[in-house]
Amino acid sequence: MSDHEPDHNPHVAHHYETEKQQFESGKLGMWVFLVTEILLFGGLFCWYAIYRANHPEVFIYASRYLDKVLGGINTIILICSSLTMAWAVRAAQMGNNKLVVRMILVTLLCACGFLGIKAVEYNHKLNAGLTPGRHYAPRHEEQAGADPAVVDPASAAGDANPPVAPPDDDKSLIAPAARGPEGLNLGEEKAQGEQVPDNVALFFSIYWVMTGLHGLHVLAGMGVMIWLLLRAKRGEFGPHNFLAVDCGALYWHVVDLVWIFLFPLLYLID
Amino acid sequence: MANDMTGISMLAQSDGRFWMPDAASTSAAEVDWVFSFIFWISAFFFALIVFLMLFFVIRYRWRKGQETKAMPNSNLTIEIIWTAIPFLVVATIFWVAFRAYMKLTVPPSNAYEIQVVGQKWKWLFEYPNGWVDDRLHVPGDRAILLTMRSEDIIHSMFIPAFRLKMDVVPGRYSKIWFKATKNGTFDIYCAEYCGTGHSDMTTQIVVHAPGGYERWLREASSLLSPTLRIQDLTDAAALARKIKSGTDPVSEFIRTSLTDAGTAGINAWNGSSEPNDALKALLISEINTILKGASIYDPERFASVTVAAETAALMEKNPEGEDQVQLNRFLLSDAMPDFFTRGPDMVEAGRYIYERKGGCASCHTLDGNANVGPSFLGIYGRSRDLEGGETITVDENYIRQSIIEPQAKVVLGYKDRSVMPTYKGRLSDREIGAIISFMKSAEVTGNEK
Amino acid sequence: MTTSLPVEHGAEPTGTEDNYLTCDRGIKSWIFTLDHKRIGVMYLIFTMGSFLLGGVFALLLRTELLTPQKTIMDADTYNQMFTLHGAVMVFLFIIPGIPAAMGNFVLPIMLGAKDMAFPRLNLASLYLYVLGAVFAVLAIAMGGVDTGWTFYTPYSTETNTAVIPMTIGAFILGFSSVFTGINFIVTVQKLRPKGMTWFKMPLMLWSLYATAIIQILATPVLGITLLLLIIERALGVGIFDPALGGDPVLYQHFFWFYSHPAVYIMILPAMGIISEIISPFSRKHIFGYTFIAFSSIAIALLSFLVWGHHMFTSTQSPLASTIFSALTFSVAIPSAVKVFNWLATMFRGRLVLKTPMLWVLGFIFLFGIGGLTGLFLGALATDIHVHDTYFVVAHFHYTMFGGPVMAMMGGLFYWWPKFFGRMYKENWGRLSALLVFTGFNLTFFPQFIMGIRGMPRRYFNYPEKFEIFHQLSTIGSYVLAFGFLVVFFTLVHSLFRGKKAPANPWGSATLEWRCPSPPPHENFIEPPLVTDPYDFSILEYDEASDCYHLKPSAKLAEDGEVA
Amino acid sequence: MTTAGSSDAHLSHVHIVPPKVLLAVWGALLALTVVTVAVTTVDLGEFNLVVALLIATVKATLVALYFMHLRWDRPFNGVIFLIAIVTTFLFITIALLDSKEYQPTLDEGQAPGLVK
Repeated sequence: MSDHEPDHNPHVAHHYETEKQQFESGKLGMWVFLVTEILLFGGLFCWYAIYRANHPEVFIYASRYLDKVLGGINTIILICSSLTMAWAVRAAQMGNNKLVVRMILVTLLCACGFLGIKAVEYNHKLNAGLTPGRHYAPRHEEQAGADPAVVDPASAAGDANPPVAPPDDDKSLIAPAARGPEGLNLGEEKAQGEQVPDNVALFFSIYWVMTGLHGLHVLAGMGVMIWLLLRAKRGEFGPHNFLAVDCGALYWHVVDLVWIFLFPLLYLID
Repeated sequence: MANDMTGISMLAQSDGRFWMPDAASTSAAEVDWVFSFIFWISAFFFALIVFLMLFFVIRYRWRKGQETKAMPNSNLTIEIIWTAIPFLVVATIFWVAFRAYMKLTVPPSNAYEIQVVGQKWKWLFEYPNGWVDDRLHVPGDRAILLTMRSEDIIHSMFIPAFRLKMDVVPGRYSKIWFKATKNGTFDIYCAEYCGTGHSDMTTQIVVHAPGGYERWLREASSLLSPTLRIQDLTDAAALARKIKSGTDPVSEFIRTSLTDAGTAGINAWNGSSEPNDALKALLISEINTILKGASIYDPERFASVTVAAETAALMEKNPEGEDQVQLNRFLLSDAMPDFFTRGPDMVEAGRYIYERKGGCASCHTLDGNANVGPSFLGIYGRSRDLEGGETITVDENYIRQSIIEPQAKVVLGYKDRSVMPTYKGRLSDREIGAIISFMKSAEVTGNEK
Repeated sequence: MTTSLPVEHGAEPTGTEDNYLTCDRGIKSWIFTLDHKRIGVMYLIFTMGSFLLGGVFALLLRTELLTPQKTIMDADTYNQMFTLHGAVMVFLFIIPGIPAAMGNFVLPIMLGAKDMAFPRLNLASLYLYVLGAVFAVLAIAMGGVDTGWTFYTPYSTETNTAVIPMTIGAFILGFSSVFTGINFIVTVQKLRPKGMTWFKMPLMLWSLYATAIIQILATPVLGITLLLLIIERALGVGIFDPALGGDPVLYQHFFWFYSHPAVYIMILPAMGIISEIISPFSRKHIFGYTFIAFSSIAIALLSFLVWGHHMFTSTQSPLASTIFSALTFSVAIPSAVKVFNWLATMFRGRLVLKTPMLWVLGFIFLFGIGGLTGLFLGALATDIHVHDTYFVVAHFHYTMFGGPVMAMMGGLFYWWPKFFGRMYKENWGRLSALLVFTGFNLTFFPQFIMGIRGMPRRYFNYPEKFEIFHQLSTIGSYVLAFGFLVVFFTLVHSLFRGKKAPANPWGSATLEWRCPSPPPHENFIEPPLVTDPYDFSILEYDEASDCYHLKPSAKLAEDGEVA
Repeated sequence: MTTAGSSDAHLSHVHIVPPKVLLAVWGALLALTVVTVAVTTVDLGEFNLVVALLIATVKATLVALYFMHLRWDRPFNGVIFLIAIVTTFLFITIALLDSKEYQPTLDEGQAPGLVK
């Protein structure tokens, strides 16, 4: 689009004066964009903070249904991917496009591994009925048995006897006498005699939404990396032209940063 | 419109105030004071700004050949001054408003508590004795605490004359308090947008003169009560005579059941003059004591009395509580017809619940037009298709179930409309019975088109 | 740098070379343009289209309110109408209006840059704007939305209207706004040419920079809020649903954390425009430059601390309400400082009462009322009474209309010659400003009275005692609409019949007036000399071309300095 | 190697992180992850959360300083990053404060049948 003047540096767009100006603008722009990402997740962390402060028992009870080992492995995977991504930047700065390709490939592999493990976790949660909000219908204590008459036909199709949280259509049966803002979940005594706190579903809402949004960011990051990979294959990066790798890496590190907080906040509670 | 009204005076309110409406509570005076305080400060600054602006426009208007007069481009002193002055002004305003707010917010410990329920699109007020009404009645001589909750979404209780507003949020209680300073009727609005009927979610607050509130509450809450009220007496003299000198077993039973005060009162009466109010009240109280006691039925005692079918039917059910009282009243009425009415008018009571206490009218019309819920016109006894394919006849059982479990059997086509909350625990069996009576009445069943 | 055409500073461009409008032709050259000016013009067209749409909704609303009962529509339609009026005006018109439309056009030129830092991102923000608008239109087509523009839960999660498309639209528009903000920040930070120090920047740039800070920090929270609302509605996660242990008031915290600062996204650039116009039309240097500049930044930062003043009656805790009330008042101070400095700028000036200046005077009057009535709303005791009444409606129209719209119109008339190279009929412009001013006051002043007397907002049926005020207000809205019709005809007429505009018709000293009207593709034929943006002594009037030029002496001094 | 636009190889704005530093940070991050998990086996009551957050913050700082080059970058980029975090904190703190304050008013006896 721009007509370069004869002696204009080909790496510099027409409206920049110098390579440095262009590089720093790009970097600054990326950082400002990362600010918006942090605030986006900030809203979710606010959600988390408020409900954890108000219902700590829910978090203590429900977090044990998350698999610490899988979460830990994922943390390590992401840390490794951060390393390789930082290394890719180094390689790009030195113009070693082959190394860039290799490093990004490893990072991509890590991302795939992360999502693969996430998929295993999600699948387990789905099967166990540990789904968010009003879809919450845990199945791990099916034998506890609830009054079948309370179940409405729609949700009964999916799950025979949800013992903890009656589905929403039940509300009219119980409404005025129910348990208040904690909703209608009548923390029933479990067979083993352990008290299940009210509103366990809240934890899983938070879990799904936070990890879900994080997962979407991982996917987006993978898209960016594929684009970088193709460019590196063409040998495009060098000491004068590594801004794209640098910015891609910054984004990936933020994805890592979010997970660094998510892991202890969700998995390591009790 | 009165023809002598002109200009601004036409826009003023009936009491001559221009800005704030009628002030009828202790907090209104506080708020109005803060309002005027801010108003005059703002008016001053606004006048200053506009005056300067217009003055400059005229004084320094551009004319050919005139140059701008030299002047510095900034001046730290003046900047500090006009930063500091607004700071002081707003700090004062904050403080004044904060103090008034604290008085508004912290209720006195001895406040009289009334529960408020907001629901689409109706306010319901629950009085300490359990009576529920759609208008807020309060005694004028004491602090009132409203404890509010919502049945569905967020509403907001707004009483302009009291300068009060507080959201009513599902899942939590919100509270406001006030002490009225004027007797009369004032508007209540819903100030938080709540859908189709938002602007119809209005009612009134009635501030009673001393004693008036208690009287009103007694009257209102006896609407469905099977006990006897003064106005139920159709022939007080005949009743008194019967008790004083009747020879039938029922009269004798009553005479022997009288309290000492009752016996004394009856004996003091000359037996022929029209009973005065004191005697009437005494009679009512004595009879009510009997009504509230155990069943007065005894085959021997009622041997010569023709027991009505209605009475017999109720007796079959082995009634308890208020129905037991009602049974006693039926029995007494059978024994002494024409002296007092047989009980509250269930159709009228049903209408009251339909319009006010239950708030049915905001969703169910009587004119055949479907609103959020089906119209009640002609619905009783008709068969309706339900969501899910079933067909059902609208009978007493169905009506009762629909009130207690509204989602159990929804009429076809009403699934996606606004959802009716359950009335379980909010309406007594007797009240539901009244609604059914109302729906069975000629007015509501219509003349079968 | 290389030398380009040997044109004298300030010399009248020959008028033969291509400008940004003519350098490329065809629809594709617009759709794929990376030129900030073209993107600005397209934004201008779209935002004005949205303004028209929102205005039509407003007229329908006002007509409905002519009588206390049903007039022309039923309650549900009315509810959708005010929701759409609010959503369209806020998300599609005012928020992008000044920054994205005008800011896009003038920011790089005022700075002396060739373009925005990220032209592609700029274009992407326009695309997102259009996509967001498409979703909004989709929501209208799917039967509208009736939640109010605030989408308060739980109503928004249980109503049967098209909430999801509308919130997706607002979500996307948020991203559009973020992209604009990123561009503004980086452009101002990094693309300043030689000599353009922070304190030589025109005040418009300070306000746009402050605006961008808010866009960056607040908009993502709106994004996550709307996302959560969509998830809540679609999946029932329970975050805002009390029946599942959620908290509907939390939604309000989330929403106002964005939407209160958003108010300043609207007003800050407007204040920038006022500073830009008031100085040249007083023929005098702006007074208290640094205070105006820093008050913009102060407003931007303070705006994040006051969101809870929308929630005094929401069952927010009295403690939080008190803190928020105190902080709210702090925002009044920088705003007051600005107004005083503007007045001081006029003091002993030579006021030229041309159209842009009339809009500015209107702004000061209306924003004065808007700002001062804000005191009643920030104060705890009085807010309880007037919250959610017509008083609030009148207040925010005085600030949101009396502020940004008046300023935007002022800016439009001020920069119109620069945008399109044509002069409009001065008297028509003045008439339009007068009509809009009169109509606006007639529309909204009665609403203060109603509101104080207790008329709640968003009421379809209203008590008869308010009828006279509603009728006055409705009549006012028709006058207002007529005023805008005059604006429209004045400007469109100028495009076809207007006199050709000189480079600097008003005698302003900011850089955008040094390049030809309309500017060429890369804004400047050669790098402009950066001077004090409000020093008019370096200009001289040339009667022959009806244009202001740099004085040769100024030129020489600067040349000497540069050399 | 690809062509570089300019023959001048020295670019002031480029800082290449040495491999040793990268590996050291990586090692520290892994070690801290192990510590985080290990700490949960010790019951510190309320402090478990504090410790977990502290370790996470240290990890995040390491990533930001070294992997994200903030240590060598323009300070302004770090400042905006901090502003983002401060704003997030502000938001969470005030919202939390309010939520804690109104907790006691939450409705224990009645749950409205909020039915979709």
